[in-house]
Amino acid sequence: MLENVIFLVFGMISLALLLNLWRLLIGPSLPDRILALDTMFINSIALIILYGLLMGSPLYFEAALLIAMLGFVSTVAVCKFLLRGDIIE
Amino acid sequence: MSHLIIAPILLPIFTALLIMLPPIHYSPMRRRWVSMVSTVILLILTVCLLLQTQAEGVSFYALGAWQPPFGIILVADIFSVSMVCLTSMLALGAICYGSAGEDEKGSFFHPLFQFQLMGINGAFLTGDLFNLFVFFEVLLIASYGLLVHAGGKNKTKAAVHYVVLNLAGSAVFLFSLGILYGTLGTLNIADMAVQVAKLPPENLMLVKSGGLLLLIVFALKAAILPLQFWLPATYSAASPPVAALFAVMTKIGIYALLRVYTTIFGEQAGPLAGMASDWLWPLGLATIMLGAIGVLASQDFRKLVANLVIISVGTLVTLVALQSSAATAAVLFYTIHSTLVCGALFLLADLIGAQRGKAGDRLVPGRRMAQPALLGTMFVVAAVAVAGLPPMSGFVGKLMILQAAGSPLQQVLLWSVVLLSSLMVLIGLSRAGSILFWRVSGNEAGPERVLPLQAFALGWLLLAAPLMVVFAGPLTELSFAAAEQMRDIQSSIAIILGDAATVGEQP
Amino acid sequence: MRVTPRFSWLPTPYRSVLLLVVWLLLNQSVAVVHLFFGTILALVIPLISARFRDPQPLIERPLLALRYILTVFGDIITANAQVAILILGPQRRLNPAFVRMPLDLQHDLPITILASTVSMTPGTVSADVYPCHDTQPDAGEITQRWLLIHVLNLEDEAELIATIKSRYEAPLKEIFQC
Amino acid sequence: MESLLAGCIGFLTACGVFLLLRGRTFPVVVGLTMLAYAVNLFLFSSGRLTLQGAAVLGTTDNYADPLPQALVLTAIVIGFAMTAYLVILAIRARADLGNDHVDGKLPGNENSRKESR
Amino acid sequence: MTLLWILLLPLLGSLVPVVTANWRRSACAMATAIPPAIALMILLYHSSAVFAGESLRYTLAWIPLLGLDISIRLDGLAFLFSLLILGIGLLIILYARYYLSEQDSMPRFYAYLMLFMTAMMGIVLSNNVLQLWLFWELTSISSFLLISYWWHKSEARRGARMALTVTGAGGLCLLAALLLLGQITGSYDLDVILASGAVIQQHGWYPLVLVLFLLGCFTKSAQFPFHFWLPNAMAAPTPVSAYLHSATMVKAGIFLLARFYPAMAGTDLWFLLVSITGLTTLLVGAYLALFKHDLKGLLAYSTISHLGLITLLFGMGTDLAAVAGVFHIINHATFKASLFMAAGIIDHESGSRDMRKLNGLWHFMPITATLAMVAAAAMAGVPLLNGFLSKEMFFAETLHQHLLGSLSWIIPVLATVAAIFSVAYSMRFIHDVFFNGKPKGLTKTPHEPPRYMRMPVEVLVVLCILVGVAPGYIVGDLLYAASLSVLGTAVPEYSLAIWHGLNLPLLMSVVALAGGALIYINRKHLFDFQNTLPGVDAINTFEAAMKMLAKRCQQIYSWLDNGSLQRYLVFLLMAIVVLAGLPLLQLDTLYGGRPELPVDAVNAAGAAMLLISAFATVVFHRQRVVALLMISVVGLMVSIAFTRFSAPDLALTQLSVEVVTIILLMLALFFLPHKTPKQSSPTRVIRDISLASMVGVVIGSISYAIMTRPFNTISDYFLANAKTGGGGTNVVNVILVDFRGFDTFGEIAVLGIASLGIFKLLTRIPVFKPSSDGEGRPWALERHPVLLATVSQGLLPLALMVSVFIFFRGHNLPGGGFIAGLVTAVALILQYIAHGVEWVKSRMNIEYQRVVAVGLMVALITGVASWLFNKPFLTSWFDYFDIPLLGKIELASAIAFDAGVYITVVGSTLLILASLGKMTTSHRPVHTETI
Amino acid sequence: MQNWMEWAVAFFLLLGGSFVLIGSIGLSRMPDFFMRLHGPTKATTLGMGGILLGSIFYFSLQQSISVHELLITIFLLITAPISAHMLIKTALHHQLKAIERTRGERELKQGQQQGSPDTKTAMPESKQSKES
Ligand code: NA
Ligand code: NA
Repeated sequence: MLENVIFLVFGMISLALLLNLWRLLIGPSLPDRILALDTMFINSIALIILYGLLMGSPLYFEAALLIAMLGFVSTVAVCKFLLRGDIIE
Repeated sequence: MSHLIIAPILLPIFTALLIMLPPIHYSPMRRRWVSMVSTVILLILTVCLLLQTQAEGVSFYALGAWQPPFGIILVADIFSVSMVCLTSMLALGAICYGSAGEDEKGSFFHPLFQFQLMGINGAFLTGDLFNLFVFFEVLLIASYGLLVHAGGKNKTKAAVHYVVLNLAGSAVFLFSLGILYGTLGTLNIADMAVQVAKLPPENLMLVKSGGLLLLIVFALKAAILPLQFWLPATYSAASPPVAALFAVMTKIGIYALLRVYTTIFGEQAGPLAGMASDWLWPLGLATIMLGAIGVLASQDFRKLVANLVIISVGTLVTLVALQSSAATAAVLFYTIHSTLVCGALFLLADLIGAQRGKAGDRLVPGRRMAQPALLGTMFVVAAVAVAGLPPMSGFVGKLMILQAAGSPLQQVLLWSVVLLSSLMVLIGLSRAGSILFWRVSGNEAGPERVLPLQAFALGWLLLAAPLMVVFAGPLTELSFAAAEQMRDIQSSIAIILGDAATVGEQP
Repeated sequence: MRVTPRFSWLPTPYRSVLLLVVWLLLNQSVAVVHLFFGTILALVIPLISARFRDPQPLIERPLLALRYILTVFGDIITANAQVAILILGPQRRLNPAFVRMPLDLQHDLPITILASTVSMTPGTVSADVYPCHDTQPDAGEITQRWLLIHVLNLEDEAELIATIKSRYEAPLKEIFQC
Repeated sequence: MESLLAGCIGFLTACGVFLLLRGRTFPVVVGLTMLAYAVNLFLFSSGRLTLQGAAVLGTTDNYADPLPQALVLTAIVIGFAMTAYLVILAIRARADLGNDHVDGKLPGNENSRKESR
Repeated sequence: MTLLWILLLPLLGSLVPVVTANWRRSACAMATAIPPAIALMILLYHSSAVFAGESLRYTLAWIPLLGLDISIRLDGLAFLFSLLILGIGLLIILYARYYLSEQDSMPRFYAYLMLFMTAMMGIVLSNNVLQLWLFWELTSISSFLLISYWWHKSEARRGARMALTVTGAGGLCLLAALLLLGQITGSYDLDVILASGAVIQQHGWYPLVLVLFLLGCFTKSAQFPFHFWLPNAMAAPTPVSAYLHSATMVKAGIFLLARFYPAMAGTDLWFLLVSITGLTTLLVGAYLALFKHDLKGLLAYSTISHLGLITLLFGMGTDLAAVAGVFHIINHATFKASLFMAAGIIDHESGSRDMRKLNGLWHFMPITATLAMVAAAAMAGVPLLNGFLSKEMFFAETLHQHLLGSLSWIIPVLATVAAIFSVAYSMRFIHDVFFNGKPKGLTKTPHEPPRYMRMPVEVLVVLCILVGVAPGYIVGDLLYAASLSVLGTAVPEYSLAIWHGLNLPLLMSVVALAGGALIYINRKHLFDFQNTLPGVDAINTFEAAMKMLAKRCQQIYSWLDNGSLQRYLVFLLMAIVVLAGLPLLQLDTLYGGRPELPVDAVNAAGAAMLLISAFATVVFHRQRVVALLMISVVGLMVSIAFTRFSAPDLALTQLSVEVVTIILLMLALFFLPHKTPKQSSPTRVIRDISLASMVGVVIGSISYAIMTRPFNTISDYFLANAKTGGGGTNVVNVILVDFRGFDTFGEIAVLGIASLGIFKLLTRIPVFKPSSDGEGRPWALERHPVLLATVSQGLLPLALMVSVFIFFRGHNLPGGGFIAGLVTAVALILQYIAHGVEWVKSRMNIEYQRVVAVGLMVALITGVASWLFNKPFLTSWFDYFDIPLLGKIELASAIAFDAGVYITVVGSTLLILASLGKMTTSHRPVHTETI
Repeated sequence: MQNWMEWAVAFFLLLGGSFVLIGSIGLSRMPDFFMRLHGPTKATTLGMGGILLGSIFYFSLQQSISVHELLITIFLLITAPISAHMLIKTALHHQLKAIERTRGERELKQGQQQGSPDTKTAMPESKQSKES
């Protein structure tokens, strides 16, 4: 049963990712696209955690943690870029 | 155990780091002296290594004590060690020249220079194909840094081309490595030679495309037609000592070609044996001709010298394509000769340019030089050598090249191309020399003088031209010994992988 | 309100505890080795990173803080349920709005926590805190700061502001004693 | 799965190559980055594909080939260093040469026109 | 050994003037003359042996592998030429001492001259053809230096370049010929080659070898149609002309004809090529000489003509003709050298060489005039002078050949015609200069030269007379010995008598003298006729040809290389398609038999996202920010793919690198345009798309072919030994820090070097700060949003904790120094983003380049430490320790190495990003004393 | 016990998955940027929480206790509001239009006396009014 549930959730998250990508593609504005990318980052955490579940391996946890950390930094950097141009000033 | 083999890699990086750290990095003089002294030590060590290799034959150094084919190894044979030796000789000249003031025109000259040496020596010594990639990257990134040394629009412009092309080249290298690993399952060059011999027929063509991709990579590094276009702009834009050092960079591509296509795809490779020659032969000849055309077309002396480098590349590639001991020996001798002389020419171009004031090294009438006798003598020596005329080293090289041609068809093609290009070089150089030294407008010489260190550097490199003739006997013996050793794949494999490793059926 | 820590070798005690917890979580173990190294790291890292910390009000009421966290957690869950309904429901019924809320808090850390809390809780996202330091040359002089909030579905502005103030801002004032 | 991945690698390569052939430095950088992704996947795939086989001893009995992974790691780092250099070089070239064309000059008919910025 | 000294002494002699440069002129000249004088004495010491028909040999191994040894052979021919070279050379040294003015650098002249003498001696003494070629080319070079001695004169420069080009080209042909000869005969030894005449002439390559060989000879000896360089070489100082262009260098070609006579001569082809060339040259030279107003020009064409004569003699292929040729070599050298020197004296003492100005010099310099007249008479073939004797022999030989069959009579007729012109120009030389009225427009009053300047001429003229009067006594032995070595076998009967009775050759001489006089008297008509012919100015034609060559080369070059990177890349990519694609065509099927893994929906969705985002990156590439966001997705998906295919380390690294790259690109974009203008033409786009697709197809196909093939790899060894040999369970990490730690060492070096290079690039960069974004929107005023600033401060310790964790667990689980380093760096970069450079710098003032150096040093020292245990670089060490309470703890050298990696990564990343960020602040990199 | 845990895992995973999906649906179907922002910041965070809890239970069920997923949750809780904040600031700076009926937007544009920097640069006329 659990495997089926996992696959179902996989499907949900894949769908979510596709929706994010859709938003990323159509925009219309840059903040929209950044938001979409940020969401994709977070949703891929879910994806990786699920992979970990599927493989029964905790080896993928760091990847998820890193996405959480780095996704945030890149979102912030892009926003800063749009706000100030100069990210490091 | 002897760590001499790895010294040419570790000493430069140690020096580079030393120069970057206190207390050395505070004063320019300290940086210079550390760099120069280290290069002298490097030269001594490499000469020792050469003597050792000549005496004891092929040896290898297993990094981390992991035996081949599993770990990375460095391989010292006469050929590779000679190249390392050549590099340190060239480097000593370049670094002395740079220490006469050029080094202070930008940051990190000496560290980058030493890093570059590390990369070059690593590329020559490594016996592992992926490690070769790594060292290629080391020497490339250092060369990127050195290329823009002292700044200027031309440098930036040339650097963009150089960097982009080489990045694309690195990608191709990795594709190729993927293919070769994916089919041969190993990265050690000797082991690859063993695996190629046992290749199942359905993998042959895959390995072939992988092997030919390597050809592209090395052709780009070596500047073989049609991948040579980056060279003239890059070499002529670079700061003089950097350009001088770059004289050996193309030779790394040639060396890699030789190494890969005589070892991995050597005689034992069955259907794949000598697969690159069909491409290298015509391309090499065409490269020579294009270089010669470039020599005549050049409007400034550095461009001219850069095109001389292209000619030397074409010549070497043609020799690589010949795949014979005589040709391989000629490669070594001619490489040593052309590298040192072209390096000297780049330095000379700078000195000439400096004394000619505004005209610089452009081939137009210019100011009277302050030291025409000194520079003129050096020019004649270098020009005679590079044109392959006696009594300088070039003619011995030329004899070796011409004698290396095997079949009558090869003879006709190689000879006519080599001799014709020689003539064009002669015309180009006599034109350049007569304009630079004799077409004088105005009588006032400028205040620029050749500094002692610069004169030493140039003399050091140029001395090779006569000395290589005087000692041509032992040097040709060295070259032939290196060639025999390199082409004796069986023995090398036995030494590296143990006697158990056999290389398929012998032709 | 207190800004300077009690012990100079332990600039941020709660953070050190948090770091130790993080270390144990990372290692998924409470073995002596991990406790030992975790403690060392939890002591050393704050000392290293103390330079990268502007003076902030310190937590004076840890228990209250814990209660605050629990409250917020609960709110997050309800908030999500509400938002999910709003998202899935017909959009025509939504009444989005920008709301400006005057802040009683003056210091960066509490304001940050408040803004984050607002963002995490029912139908609101903190848009901006203004005026900012950059436009006010002397940050200490700021008397009144505002929080700009975007509300997904606003029913009553005054009630919203009152809720935020009582539910979140007041406890924060209490926790930090500012 | 192999065909899918091979297709992706091919497509990424094609996209990278197309961008590499653009005339401005920035798209070229993006193209090289894309090409690097393709290269990394390619090199990785030379060790064949393995599911549930992370090369950590004791976690499985069907390990993915660790060697290409190590190679790709090296390639990633080197690629990063190289890309970083190129990016900065692009800035330098723009500053030195006044435009961001890879040849340092705007092609023919654009010479007169000012670069839009 | 003494033979070697004959060669070495002139070489040493070329150093003497350099050493004695500061001595008085006479002393310098004297010192310079000493080595060749000694050489001459050594030579003469060997004369008895040589005249007895011996060939003296000396060999010194030099480059045995190339067949090039120092090998000397002194036989009659070599002796003859050595005598000329050294003897006339000594006279020239003396002459030049007076000829050169105070302004001319005499040491330089002497050095070049002695170098040239060495080269000539080398040619004539060689017993190894490669050695011969070596010296052959050296004559070209030294003559270039000598002709261009007065380099400030344009005609000197041009003349020198022309001579070098023509003789250089010939030299290359000669080289080819000699190498081929070596291959045919199996040796480069002259003895062997000369003894293999039959083999050579029967070999299929003989025609080719002969043509190449003759090209070498003819260019050097100024044979038609390569004669044009010689008159232009007259821009050289007259001693040079006298020495090189009459007595020695131009004779080198002739020497070669003589030297290889046994091996190459005797065939119809030889006759045809050599004699016809010689005959043509003889005629053309003689005819043109008459019309030259320049004294040296006249002599130059005369030389061409006489060289043609000698060539013709060797071409005829009879033994007697060869003897005559050898004899004429001697005679021509003596009278022509003296004539040139006389011309030099005239020029030197009257300031002109123009025969239209020079008239009636007899009154001013009677002695010189007498000498010149005697020499000119010898040149004209007047009896009792040496020229007469050899010319008689020449006429006789022209009558004795039947090679043109029934048309053989043409040769003596044309020879007579040439002789007529020879007489005519000789008369002109005498009459027009020394008589014919008074000088016109000379700048100074002519007078006799200094005593010793005239002496060389006197010596040579005396020789002319002596040989003419008593040939057998003076040159009999020499001629015999030389002829013997030319012919190789027996020398035919010949007579050196002055009087052979009334015969056809004598008649021809009489006709020549009479006809010459007639022509000279009626020269006005001939001059008028000649003036109607279009003049060909060789030097300008040559220069124009060279210019045209350069221009053509430039055209070809710029056609090939338009300086466009895109073109270079197209070549590169096409190479990929061709070289990697062609072998694939020979593959029956890509599929290699390994069963494929199943595709599930999630993978399909992932692949779709990868493809869509990659495509979107391309589509949006002109909106750079959007492209950046798109490629982030590509990177994310690639990381996820790595996760999916069991490579967690890769996923971690790819992710962290990608984020850093994105930040970097964002930083960069501030200084670059945000939009790319539309530029590519549709055809260009289509070309690029097709090229890109081809590359993609090739790469994709290969990838598929590889993935589906069964596989054996060395990786099993790593899996088996990671724990036992490397002390870690994360095999990838153990490979990185241990099995292939050297790669990692190189990799961090690359990173470190890159950061240095970047710092360098940013040094003194012209700063410009766009005041608005791409849409013209001004930047927001708030620099550091409060919320971000506050949170980022809190995240730093958290991130540090995580990076410590990742660092330590790397050896056994995914992670490691590199990723840990990037996490630390990103956390610090976040501080830069949230607070700015000023804020960070006031809290952490570290020079990152030093951090980089320290990191690399740590790695290096860790590696070198294994030397202490007599292990190779980077040999790892690990052990487990039981510590009370804490339990079993592993310590490994790999951790120290990884620490080096960590430090380097942090330092490099911060150096790169922070330097770039600092560009807009007052902390931007400027080059200072301390790097 | 096992069974109970499995149910819990399934529940949390499904809960999390649904919230993640809902958040993304919100992102794709909301009419303006400001409203799109709500989904991802909140729903996704909770969704992640759910999945991470599921993971915790799952691994605890498999081996020993596994709680490190909590870290990710903590991290997201800290960073998500900041990301949202930065995004909305950017949107305001870019003068993105909210849908017509958004209340307070007009006041937002008019009442800049307190001087939010982003809205201020967006409206030069308000700057003038401040100066006058
Ligand atoms: Na006259
Ligand atoms: Na900045």
